[in-house]
Amino acid sequence: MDEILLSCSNVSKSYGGVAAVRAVGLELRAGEILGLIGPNGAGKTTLVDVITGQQTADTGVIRIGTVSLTGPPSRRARLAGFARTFQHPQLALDMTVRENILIGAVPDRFSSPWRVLASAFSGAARPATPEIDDRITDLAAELNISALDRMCADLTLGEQRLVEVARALLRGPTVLLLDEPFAGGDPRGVEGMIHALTRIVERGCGVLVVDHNVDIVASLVDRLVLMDQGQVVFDGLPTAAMASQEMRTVYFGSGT
Amino acid sequence: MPVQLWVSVVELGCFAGLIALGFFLVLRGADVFMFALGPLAMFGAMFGAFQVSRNGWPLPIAALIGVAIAVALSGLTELLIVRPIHRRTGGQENPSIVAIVAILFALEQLAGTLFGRTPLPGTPFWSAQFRWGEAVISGQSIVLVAVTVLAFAGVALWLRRSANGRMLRAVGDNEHAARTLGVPVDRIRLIAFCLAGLLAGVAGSLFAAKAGVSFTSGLQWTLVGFLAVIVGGLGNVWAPLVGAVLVATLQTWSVFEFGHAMRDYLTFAVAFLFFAFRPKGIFQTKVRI
Amino acid sequence: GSDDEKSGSDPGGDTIVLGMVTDTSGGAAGYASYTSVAIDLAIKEINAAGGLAGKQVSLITESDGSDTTQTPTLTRRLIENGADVILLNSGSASAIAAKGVCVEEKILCVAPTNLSADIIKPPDNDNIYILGPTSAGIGESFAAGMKKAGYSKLAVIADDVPTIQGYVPVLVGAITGAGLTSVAEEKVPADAADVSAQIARVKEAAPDVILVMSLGGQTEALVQNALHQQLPDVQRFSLASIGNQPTTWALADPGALEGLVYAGSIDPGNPRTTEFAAKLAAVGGDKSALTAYGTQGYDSVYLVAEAIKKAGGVADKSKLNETFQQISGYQAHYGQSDFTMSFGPDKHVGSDGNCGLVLAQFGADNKPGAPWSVYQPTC
Amino acid sequence: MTESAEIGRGTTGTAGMSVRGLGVRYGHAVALAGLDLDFAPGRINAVVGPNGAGKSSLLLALYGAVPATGTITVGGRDLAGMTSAHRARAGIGLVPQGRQIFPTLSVRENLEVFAEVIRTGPGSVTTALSRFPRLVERAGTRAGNLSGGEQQMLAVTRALMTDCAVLLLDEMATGLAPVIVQQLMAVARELADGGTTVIMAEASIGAIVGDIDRGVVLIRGVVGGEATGGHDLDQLYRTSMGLTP
Amino acid sequence: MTTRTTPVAARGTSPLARHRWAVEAVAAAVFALALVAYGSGASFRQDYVVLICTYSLLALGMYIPYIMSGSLSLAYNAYLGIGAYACGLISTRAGWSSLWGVPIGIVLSAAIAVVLGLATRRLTGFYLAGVTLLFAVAFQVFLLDRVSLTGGPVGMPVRRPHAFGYTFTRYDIMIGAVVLVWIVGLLLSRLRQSPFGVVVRLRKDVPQVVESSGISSGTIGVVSLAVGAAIGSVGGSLFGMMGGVAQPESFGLHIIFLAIFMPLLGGQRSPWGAVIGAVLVVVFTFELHILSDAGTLFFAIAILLVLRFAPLGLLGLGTPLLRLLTRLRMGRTPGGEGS
Ligand SMILES: Nc1ncnc2c1ncn2[C@@H]1O[C@H](COP(=O)(O)OP(=O)(O)OP(=O)(O)O)[C@@H](O)[C@H]1O
Ligand SMILES: Nc1ncnc2c1ncn2[C@@H]1O[C@H](COP(=O)(O)OP(=O)(O)OP(=O)(O)O)[C@@H](O)[C@H]1O
Ligand SMILES: [Mg+2]
Ligand SMILES: [Mg+2]
Repeated sequence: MDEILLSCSNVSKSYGGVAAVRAVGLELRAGEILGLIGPNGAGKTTLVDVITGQQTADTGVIRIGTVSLTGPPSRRARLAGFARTFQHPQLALDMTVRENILIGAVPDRFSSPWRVLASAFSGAARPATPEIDDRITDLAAELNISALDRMCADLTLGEQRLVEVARALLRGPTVLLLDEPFAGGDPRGVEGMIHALTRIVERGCGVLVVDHNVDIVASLVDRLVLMDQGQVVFDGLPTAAMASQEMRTVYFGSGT
Repeated sequence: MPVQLWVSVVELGCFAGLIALGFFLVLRGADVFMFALGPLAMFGAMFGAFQVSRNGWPLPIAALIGVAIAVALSGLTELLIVRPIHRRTGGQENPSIVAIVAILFALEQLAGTLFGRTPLPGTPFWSAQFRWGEAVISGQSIVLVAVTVLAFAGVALWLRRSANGRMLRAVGDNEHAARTLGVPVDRIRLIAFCLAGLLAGVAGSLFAAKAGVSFTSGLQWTLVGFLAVIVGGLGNVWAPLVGAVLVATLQTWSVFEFGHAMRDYLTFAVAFLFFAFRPKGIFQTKVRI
Repeated sequence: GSDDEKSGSDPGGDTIVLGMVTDTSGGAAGYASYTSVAIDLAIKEINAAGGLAGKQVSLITESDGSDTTQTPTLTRRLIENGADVILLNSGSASAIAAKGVCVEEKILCVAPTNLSADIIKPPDNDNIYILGPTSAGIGESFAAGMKKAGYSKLAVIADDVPTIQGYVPVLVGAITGAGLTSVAEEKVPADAADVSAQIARVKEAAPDVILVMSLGGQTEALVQNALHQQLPDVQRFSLASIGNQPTTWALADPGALEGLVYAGSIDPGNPRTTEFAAKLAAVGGDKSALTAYGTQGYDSVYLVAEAIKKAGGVADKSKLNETFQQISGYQAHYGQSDFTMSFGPDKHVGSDGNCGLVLAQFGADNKPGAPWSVYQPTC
Repeated sequence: MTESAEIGRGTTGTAGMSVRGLGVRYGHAVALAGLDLDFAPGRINAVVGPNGAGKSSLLLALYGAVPATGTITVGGRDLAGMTSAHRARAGIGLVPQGRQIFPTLSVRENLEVFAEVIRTGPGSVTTALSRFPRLVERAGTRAGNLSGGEQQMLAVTRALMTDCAVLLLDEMATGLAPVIVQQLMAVARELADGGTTVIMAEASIGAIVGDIDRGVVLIRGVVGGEATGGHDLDQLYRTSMGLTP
Repeated sequence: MTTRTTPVAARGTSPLARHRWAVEAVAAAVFALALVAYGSGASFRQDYVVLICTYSLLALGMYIPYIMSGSLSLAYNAYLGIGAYACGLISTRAGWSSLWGVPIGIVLSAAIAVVLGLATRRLTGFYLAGVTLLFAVAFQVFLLDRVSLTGGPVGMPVRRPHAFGYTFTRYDIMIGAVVLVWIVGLLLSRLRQSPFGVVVRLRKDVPQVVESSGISSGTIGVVSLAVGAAIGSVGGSLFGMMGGVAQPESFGLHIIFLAIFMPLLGGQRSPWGAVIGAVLVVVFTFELHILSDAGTLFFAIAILLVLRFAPLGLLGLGTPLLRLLTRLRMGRTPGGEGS
C-alpha cells in the first residue's frame, strides 16, 4: 500500500437535472483492492465511466501519478494501464471466447496508426500467436471458463461475465476497474476470480471493484468506499464500513 | 434565390421527406434500411401512370391500386424475403440489406418489363395553377405539402400514442426482449414495412405528376431519401423532414449559385464538413446502454 | 446466354453471322429496341431475297445493359461465337469501349445510331464506322439556322449523361463559331426531379435562343415544360431524340413543345423513307413506329450487305473492311431525298454532308409537324 | 382475463406448476434433458446451479419463450400451444435475465408496451411504477440511461403487472442493492402467501438464503438434488459443485 | 455442458486444422489454375477471367472495412476509378509504363479513404456510408467534368503495361490477375485470424471494448478503410490495363452495389467468400440473359435465391458440413457440441 496510482478529485457529472456524480474524491494505491458500493443509481458506474473516459466529467481532475488524465478512452487506457469490465458484458457474440479475450493481450501492437498498419502486415505473415494462446488457456482454466472455441452467442450471461473479466485480467493492467464482476456468478467462478485478483494485486496492480455482493466484497477488499446520490459518504476499512451507520441507512435499509 | 426555387425546394423536400419517413419507420421498427422504398414508390407510380395513360383508367382508382401494390410489395418483401433471412442469420443486418438491394434491382427491372422502359406521364390530382408574384404554384404541390404534413403528424402521433406505435419502437429497440416478453414482433415488423410501403406509394404517385416516372427513377428516389435520413438523423420523427428540406435547399441553391457541376461537389463538401465538425447529426438519440 | 445458332459458331459455315451488342435493360434500352426491330427486318428481307454471297444471314446478340465493363467481353464473345461483323447498338460509351476489341480482332464494326465522332477518332480506328451525320453536323446545321433566323445569345441546357456531355462542346463550338455568343451553359442530372434552378439561371442570362440536349425522356420533358412556363417567348432547339420519342411528347405539358425545332432525320418527302415506314408498319408491334433509330439500323445492315457482296463473302476480314471503305453514294432511308453515304480509309462517318438531317418543328399538338421554314441543311 | 381465471391463484394450492420430461435444445446443444419437477404453490421455489446449468432455459421454457418438449401444467392445466403472450395474460410473469428492457423508450413506455401485451389498462402502469419510488422519479427517462439496478427494478415491476399466478425470477437479485433485494423478497413472500408459485433461478444464493422455502439443484441440464429450506439447499449445491460447504 | 477436462486446444489436434494454411493455399491454387485453364481458351474468356479478378479485388477490398470492421464505405467506384485512371494518365501523359499507375493509385486511394474515414471517425457506419456515397457521386461528376485531366465522357486510353522492354499481353495480364487474387485472398485469410483481424472484428460489434483496451477504434477503422481502398485500386488498375481504356461509365454507382453483394453472396466468414461472390456475380451477369428483356431482373432474383437458401453465403453452406466431417473424423457425435 504505497504509491497512489489513481486519484480523482472533485469529479462531477450530471445528466440534465440528474447529478449522477457529485464532487467525488477517491484514491487508489498500488497493491490495493478498493471496494465501491452504494445503492442503485448512486453513481458508481458513472464514476468508472468518467475515470476511463467513456463519459467526460463536467468538473474535476483525474490523475494518474501526477499527470492529469484526458482524452478518449483508448488514450487513457494506454497512459494509465487501465483495464475494465462493463456492468453489462460487452462481447462480440459471433466470435469465439478466445478471440474475445485475446484483445486484452495485444494493445501495444496498436498504439499508433503506423503500428496498426505494421501489425496488419505482420498478422498476414504470421497469424498464429501460440504464446498468447497459452496465456489465455491458463487464465481460462483458473476462472473455470470451459470451452474457449465456443461462440459467445452460445454462452449464458454468467459465462459471458467471466469472459469479460478474463479479458481485463489478460491485459495485465496497472489499474483494474471491475463493474459488478460477481453478479450472477456461481461459487466456483467467484472463487477463481478472487484468486486471480489476489494474484494480480501482489504484482502491484490497483483494483477497484463495484459490486452488490457485499459479503464477497467486504471479505476481499482492503478499503471500502460507499457512495450515495453521487457523493462519497464513507471511506474506510471494510469492517468499519460494514458496521457504520451510513451503511445501514443507505445500503442495507434501516431494518438490518 | 427567386421565389420559384423555394417552391421547388418545398416540393422536393416534401417528397424526399415522405420517402425518408418510410426509411425511418422501418429502421425504427425492424432495424434495417429498406433501400427498396424508392423503387416501390416508382412501381406504384408506374402502375398508376400506365393504367391512366394506356388504358384510360380514372386517376383515383389507378393511383389507389398503385399505392395498394406498393404496400403489398413492401409487406411481401418482409414476409417472403427479409423475415426468413433474418431468422436464419440470427438477426444479422448485412444479409437482409443485401436482399433488400437485390429487391431494389428486381423491382426496377420488373417495372421496366411490365410497364415499358420509356417514361410515363403522371397525372396531377389537382391541376390548377396559382400565380404568386413571379412564382407559379401548382395545385399538385399544395396536395403534396398537405399530405406530407399530415403524414408526419400522423406518424408522430401514432408512434407516441398508439399501442402498435409504441410496440414498434420497442421491437426496434430490443427485438430479443420483445420476443421473449410476448410482443407480437412479426406483426409489428410487418406493420412497419407496410406503412413504409404506403408512404412510398403515396409519395411516388403524388410526385410522378411533376416529371413523369420511369423504371430508373427508383434508385434516384432512394438516394434522395437516404440523404435526408442521414442529414436529419433518427432522433425524432420530424428529423427526416428537416433533413430533406435542408438537402433540397442546399442542392437547389448550389445549382442556382454555381451551376450543376458544383451541386455534387458542394453537397459532398457540406456533408463532409458537417460530419467532421458537427458529428451528432441534427437529431440523434443516444442511450448509454 | 446468346441466342447463337450453333451453325454460326464456325466461320466457314453456311451462314453469315452478324453479331449485335445491344441494350435491353439499361439506359439505351429505350431506343436500341427500335433499331433492333429494323435490323431484324433487313436481315429477313435479305434472306428472303436469297441471302448474301449464297449464304443466309443470321444474327446473334448480347445485351450489355449500357454497362461498359461488360461491352468488350461481350463483343469478344460474339466474335468467338462466330460473328463476322459487329453492330454496336448500345450507348456511345459502349461503342467506345468496344472499339479496342474491333481493332484488335480486325473485325468490321458499325455503330448505326451513335452520333459521337469520338467513336471513330484516330488512331486505332481502322475498321469501326458510324453513319452520321455526327453531332458536329447537327451543330453546323443549328448554327446556320440560328444565324439565318437572326439569333445572337445562346443558352444551352444539357443532361449529364456522358453521351450527351460528349456532344456539348462539339455543338456549342459549332454554334459559337458561327458568331453567336453562349450566355449560359447548364447541366441537368439525368433522372432529375426538378430543374427550376437551372432554368432560373438561364432566365437571368436572358438568351434569345435555347438549345436543349438530352437523351430525351423525363429530363427533356421537365426542361421543356419549365422553359415553356418560365421563358415562353424564347425559341428552343433540341436534339434528334425528342423527335423520335412519342413517350416524351406525352410527358410534356399541353402545348409545351409548340415551335420547338429539332434535328430529325425523317423527311416525309423522302420516298425511301415512306417505303421503309410501310415495311416497318407491316412488321407490327409497338417498336415499329418510324424513327431515325430504325432507319439507321436498317441502313447499317444494307451497308454491310453491300460490302459483303462486293467482298464475295466474309472469309477475308481485311478485304471486307476494304470493300466497306469502297461504299460510295449509298442512298439512305433517312434524311432528305438527296442524302447519300460513302466511306473511305479516312472517312469513317458515312454521311455525305448534313442533308441527312431535317430540321423540323413541333406543332401545337406536341407532335412533330412541318419542316422548319427558316432553314434546312444542305449537302 | 378469462384464461387467468382458469389458471387461478387460489389458496387451494392447486395452482402449482409441474413439468414432465421437459427438454430444451439449441441446435445440437442440449440445455435441458427431460426434467420432471414440481413447484409448490404458495412457496418460494429456487432453482440453483452453476453458470450454464440450464436455469434460464428452464424459466424461458416455462414462460413459452423458447421451444421445449415435454409437458408443462399449471394447476393441472396444460400450457401446450400457449404463446408467451398468452401465458403472460394467464398470469405467468417473467423477469428475464440481463437487461431485457427497451432502451430508447421511457420508463413509463416500457411498462405501457407490456400492458399492451397482457391487455391491462393504463392504471396498471401507474400501480407498477409506484412500487419503486426511484422509478417514479425517473418515469420520463429513457430506460437505457438508467443505472443497471434501476433497469432491473423496471424489469421486476413489469413482471409484477401480470396476475402473478406464477412468477418466474431469473437472477432477479443481480445488480440490486441489499435494501432493494429485501424489499423484493418481501413482495415475493407476500405474493407467495397469496398463493403465487414463485420460482427463482440463481447461480448463488448467499444473499437470499433465508427466504427460500425449497429448491432443486440443476447441473448440466439434469436435476442434481432437492432440498427444503435455503440453508440445506445451499449445502447441497456446494457439495454437488465439489466445494467445501 | 461445462466439463473442465476437455482439452481446450482440441481443435488444434485435427489434422485438417494443423495444416490449415497449406490446405487453404492449395485449394485456392487449384481454383486459380482452373480459372487460368478456362481463360486459356477463347479470347473473350481472358476478359471474363480478368473481370472476375477485378471484381474479386473489389470485393476483397470491401472485406476488411465492411465485413470485418463494419464500416460501410461506398466509395469503391472511386478507388477502382483512381487505379484505372492512374494507369491511363501515367502511360499516356508521362509515357511511363502503366504499371507505375498501380502504386500511385494505391497511395491516392488510401489517402482519400483516410480523409473520408477521419471525417466520420466519431460517427456510426451509417454516416460513413452517406459521406462516401456523396463522394462517389462527386467523383463521377469529376470524371465527366475535368475533361483536361480525365478525358471527360470519352475517358482515356490505358497503354499495355511494359517492363524491361517487354510488353505484357492480355494473357499475361490475366495470369498476373489470377496470381494477385490468390495472394491477396490468402493474405487476408491469414490476416483475419491474426490479432489484427481479431481486433478489427471486435471493433464491429463492441468498439467500446476496443477503446477501453487502449486501442483507438477510430485508427483501426481508418487503417482498414485505407487498406481496403488500396486493394480496390489495384483491381481498377488491372481492369484499365486489360480493357485498354479508362471510362467514367465503368466506375458508376452500380459498382458499389456489386461490391456490397459479393462478399455476402460468397460468405462472410472467409475472404474466399468474396472471391466466390465475384465469380457468381460475373457468371450471373453474363450468363443470365435467359429472357433478354429483363436483364438484371434475373441477376437480382438469382441473388435473392442464394440469400434465401444460404443466408450466410455459399461458404456458409459448406462450414457446417466441414465441421460435421471433422467431428466425425475425431470420433465424436454431433450431439457432443458444447462439451
Ligand atoms: N446518460 C444518462 N442520462 C440520464 N441519466 C443518467 C445517465 N447516465 C446515468 N444516469 C443516471 O445517473 C444515476 C447514476 O447512474 P449509475 O449507473 O452511475 O449508477 P450505479 O451506481 O452504477 O447504479 P447500479 O448499482 O444500479 O448500477 C442514475 O440515476 C442514472 O439514471
Ligand atoms: N442461444 C443459445 N444458443 C446455443 N446455446 C445456448 C443458447 N442459450 C443457452 N445455451 C446453452 O445452453 C446451456 C444452458 O443455458 P442457460 O442460459 O439455461 O444457463 P443458466 O443456468 O441460466 O446459466 P447462467 O447462470 O450463466 O445464466 C448452456 O450450456 C448454454 O451455453
Ligand atoms: Mg452500475
Ligand atoms: Mg441464466
